[in-house]
Amino acid sequence: MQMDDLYQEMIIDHYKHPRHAATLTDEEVLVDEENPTCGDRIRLTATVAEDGTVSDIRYDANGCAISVASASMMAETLVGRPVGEAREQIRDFVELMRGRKEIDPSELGDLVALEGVKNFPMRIKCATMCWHAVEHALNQLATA
Amino acid sequence: MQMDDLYQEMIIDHYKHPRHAATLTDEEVLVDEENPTCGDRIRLTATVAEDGTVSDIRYDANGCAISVASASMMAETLVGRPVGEAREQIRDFVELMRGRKEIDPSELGDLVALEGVKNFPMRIKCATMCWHAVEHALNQLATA
Amino acid sequence: MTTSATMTAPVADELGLDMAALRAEFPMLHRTVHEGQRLVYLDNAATTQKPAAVIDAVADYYRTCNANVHRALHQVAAEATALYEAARTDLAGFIGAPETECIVFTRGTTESINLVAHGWGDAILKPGDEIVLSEMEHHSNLIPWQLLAARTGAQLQFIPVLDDGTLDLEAYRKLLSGNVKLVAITHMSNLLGTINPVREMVAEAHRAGALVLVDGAQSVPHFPVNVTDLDCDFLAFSGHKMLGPTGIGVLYARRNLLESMQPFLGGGEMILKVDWRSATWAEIPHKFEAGTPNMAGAIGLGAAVRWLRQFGMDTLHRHEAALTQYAIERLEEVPGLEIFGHAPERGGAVSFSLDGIHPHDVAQFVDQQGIAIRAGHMCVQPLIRQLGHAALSRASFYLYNAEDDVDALVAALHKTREFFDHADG
Amino acid sequence: MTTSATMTAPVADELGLDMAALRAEFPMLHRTVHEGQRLVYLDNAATTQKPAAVIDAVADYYRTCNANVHRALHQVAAEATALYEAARTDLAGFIGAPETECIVFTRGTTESINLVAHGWGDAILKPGDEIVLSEMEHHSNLIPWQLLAARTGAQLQFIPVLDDGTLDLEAYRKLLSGNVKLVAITHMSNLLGTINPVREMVAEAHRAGALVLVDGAQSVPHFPVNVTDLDCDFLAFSGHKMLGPTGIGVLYARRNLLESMQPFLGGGEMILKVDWRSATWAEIPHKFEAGTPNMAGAIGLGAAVRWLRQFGMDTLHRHEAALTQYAIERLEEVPGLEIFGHAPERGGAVSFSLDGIHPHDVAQFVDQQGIAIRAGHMCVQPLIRQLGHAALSRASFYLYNAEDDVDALVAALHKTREFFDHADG
Ligand SMILES: Cc1ncc(COP(=O)(O)O)c(C=O)c1O
Ligand SMILES: Cc1ncc(COP(=O)(O)O)c(C=O)c1O
Repeated sequence: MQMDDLYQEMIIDHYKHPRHAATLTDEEVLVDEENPTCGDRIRLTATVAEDGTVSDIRYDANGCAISVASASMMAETLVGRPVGEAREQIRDFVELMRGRKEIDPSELGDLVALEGVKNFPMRIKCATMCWHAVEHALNQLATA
Repeated sequence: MQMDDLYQEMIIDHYKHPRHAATLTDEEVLVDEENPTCGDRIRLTATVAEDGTVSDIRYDANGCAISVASASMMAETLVGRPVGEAREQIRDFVELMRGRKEIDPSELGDLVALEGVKNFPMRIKCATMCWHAVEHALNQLATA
Repeated sequence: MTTSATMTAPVADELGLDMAALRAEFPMLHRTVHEGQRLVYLDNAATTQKPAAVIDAVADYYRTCNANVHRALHQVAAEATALYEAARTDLAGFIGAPETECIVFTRGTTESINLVAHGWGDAILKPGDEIVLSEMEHHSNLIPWQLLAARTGAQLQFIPVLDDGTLDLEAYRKLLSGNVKLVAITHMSNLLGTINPVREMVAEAHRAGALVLVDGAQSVPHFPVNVTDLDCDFLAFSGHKMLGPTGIGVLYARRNLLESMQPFLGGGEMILKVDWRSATWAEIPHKFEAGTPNMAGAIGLGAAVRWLRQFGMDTLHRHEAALTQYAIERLEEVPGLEIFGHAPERGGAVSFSLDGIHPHDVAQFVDQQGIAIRAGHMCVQPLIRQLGHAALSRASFYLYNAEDDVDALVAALHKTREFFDHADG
Repeated sequence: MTTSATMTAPVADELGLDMAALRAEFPMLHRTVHEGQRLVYLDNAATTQKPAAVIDAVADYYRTCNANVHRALHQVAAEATALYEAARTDLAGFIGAPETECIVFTRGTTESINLVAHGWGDAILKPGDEIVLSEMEHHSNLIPWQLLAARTGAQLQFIPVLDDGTLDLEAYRKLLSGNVKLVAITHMSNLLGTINPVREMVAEAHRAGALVLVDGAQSVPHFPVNVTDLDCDFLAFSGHKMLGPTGIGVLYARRNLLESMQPFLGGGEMILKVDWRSATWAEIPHKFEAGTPNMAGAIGLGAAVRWLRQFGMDTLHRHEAALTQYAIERLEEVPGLEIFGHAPERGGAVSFSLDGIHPHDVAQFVDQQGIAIRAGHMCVQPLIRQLGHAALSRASFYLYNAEDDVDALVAALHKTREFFDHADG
């Protein structure tokens, strides 16, 4: 089995113990995104502190191992960062998945475990959906 | 050139000197049939005498050598015959063209020249159109 | 690779099918995936593989008599036309159509159904008229009617699916007491495998004055289907699901319906006489085949049908039924595996969930072991949601599958189970 | 057979085309007709022959990675999807489309145009709106608009054809002062050979607030066509007329149009979310590709486009232009032969009449000498009638034709002339 490429230990760990996962009330939910094609769904909320850092991300994710693990790593990566940096990180990750950008593995942290996804075109959406969701949430907070 | 099969002398003769051809007034015309796909057109009139024989067929045919020759031979074959026999002849000829019937060449008379048409599927309609037209004319006369 | 086929194929043996010889005719079954593993192809409900006879029929057409049909009288065009029309005759024979002219070539089931929705539905349906579908319809037999309903004001009604995966026929009878103009029903569910009692349903619909369209996408490829026996008004199916080329399918309809229906696509060869602002239509079936048709596709499908006939559709059905039975028994050994669809009459499409593992992860894992199965909503989103899921996994069989394929799948599913149960970060 | 090609091909030589080598790649050009005669194929406007590269691309797809695209995540499906989408990219590049998503795969030009008539026209047109066509439109760019006009109450207006076979552009400008919503115009006439000044016509239509659909069935295969340069809103063309497989074609449209248009066919894979009575649509281009597409067709068309690129469309155009010039000169030697279409800008479709001999007899006679030409109304009935005929004969060229083909045709026409002049009963 060559699945290690895709289902690295790190991914399974995040899938089984998703960080920042939560049960959200309807009022809390900022974005609710779904990929009906595969049934992945994420409901997400985020807060930006006075100083412009992402102070909180919580989500309720339903989907395959890749999508849940990606949400978990996403939250871990972005919480605590200045919004501008978070946005950059989102863009970089999406470009990485699309194979349009190389990133030094040392800069990726845990995210390095998701790099293999880019070799499975049908799964790229699984990994990127939560990143798009959080971007939409940040957009909403910015215009609110 | 293996065209003799299709364009026999007899056919060219009828094509160049179509028997029973005429210029018809609009009032005379009993049937006006057209195959817009190839531009063949026939305007035709027929008369059945008191004794039930086909006493006259005249037509104005516009089309390829096969279609004009076929009209000429058709008129020559049918004029003078009892209607029932004429109908039978029409049916036989159409079946012959479709390859669904064998007819003893000696019974065909001049029509034998058209037998080769059945080997050219795209041309069968050229040969049969005027026969359908005269059949429709006979139908009209019967119900009139 | 193919030798493994001979190891476990008792059903095939009984039916006199030589699996090794049969598989040898399918080039795709000789390719390997993921570093030399035999391809175990179990996604046949999506599309089937092609025997060399079909691949060659297509290539030979291009090599020896490619020309535009019906339009020219030169020699090659005459040959191409003869082959194209012979394919139509083959297809008519295959489904027991009373007349060759009742066979319209389309791109596939989807276009066939859309053709009926436009050519028949737009002219006939009025606000308040009803179309009866079932809850197990593929999107291709659902969306065209939603769009038609939006255009005409007609209403859609749905026959419920019972717990065992069969249709609620009582409810169907009640629905028929409404103002029903059309029943559009799948012959076999691509999700649940259920084979619906279409013959009886047609009779009841006719008594209620409704026409019946049968979605034969999963039936015509897998068991004997005879339109004269079913007495259905329309039958739609796809070539690519029955060993044929892609881009070709069939709409069968009764002669009087085809004659009274409006054309769907306008263009070359569907006309009789054209003026600047009006036109009249060619005879059926040409009225419905606007533009240059998929000649190679039709000819390839004719070859597929002739190839299938050497076995007989009944043999194919018995082989698949036995294999499906075997598959269900073996799959139920896998811990946490649930099968959806337990109709007494069912075909070889087996959908399942694996407790706690997303179908995409399941499919990906077994793929890595050389096994191609499907995961997703299988184009029946509303039913899958109703079953409490967003996606399922599905294995589906064809003539060239045997017990060894099922064994491989079951072994791979066990491994998947273990990986997700034991792996932990 | 092919050696004769090297005898008279000065134009090809000049362009650096090795006709013998080129023809060697086309299996059909090696078959014989009517007892061993070389096939002289001059019916390319109807459909072209296929190089081995295209035939093999289709067969290889079936042999090595046949699977349903987009639907499954197993290895073979991933490969099939990658090839299918790569073909889309090839096609986008070929016509200079700004984005790959603007390429919709259809069965051919006819379906592409019908798609626009339904997906765009039904939603937009109101009674009194006008659609401007020309008098040289193929039925496929005429009937869909007649049907749309009947559905919506829109009016059709026609740009007249002048004596030399060009469009009356003054009349066009006047028509544009009306309430015109769409101009649907052929890039090159399949009857007269005329190449229309589409770029200028698009600019004028846009100034008048109308969109423009270009029927590229006879242009995209024969000379460089760039949608960005033309600035057209829609472009339709067929694969089978440009070395590609049957059953595949393209609709190009601007992104904003595709996004705002209604779907045409409903079914699998064109949806995002489906409920029992409503649905939302997938992203473009998938919104317009309902059901299983013609995968092998698209992949084969991609191969055709790559094959054409090795010569360059400009070379192809120059070769055909020179050959057409030669053909016209030689044909005019035949007594009683009249050519229709004398536009200064014209492509390689040459229609003619032979005084006193019906076109069907002409085509049949030359066919018997191994030469495939077309006879009939060429799907432009109203124009042919206006020219005072019911049918004409037509020779049409492609890259693999050369002077020897024209010489053969001219010799055969002389023989035909003699036969009908001298034969007498
Ligand atoms: C100018 C023109 N438009 C449209 C078509 C229709 O193309 P198709 O039959 O491939 O749909 C043709 C060819 O037949 C054509 O020559
Ligand atoms: C039951 C059923 N109906 C319709 C279809 C649609 O067939 P196609 O995609 O070939 O048009 C399918 C297959 O996808 C099917 O399984």
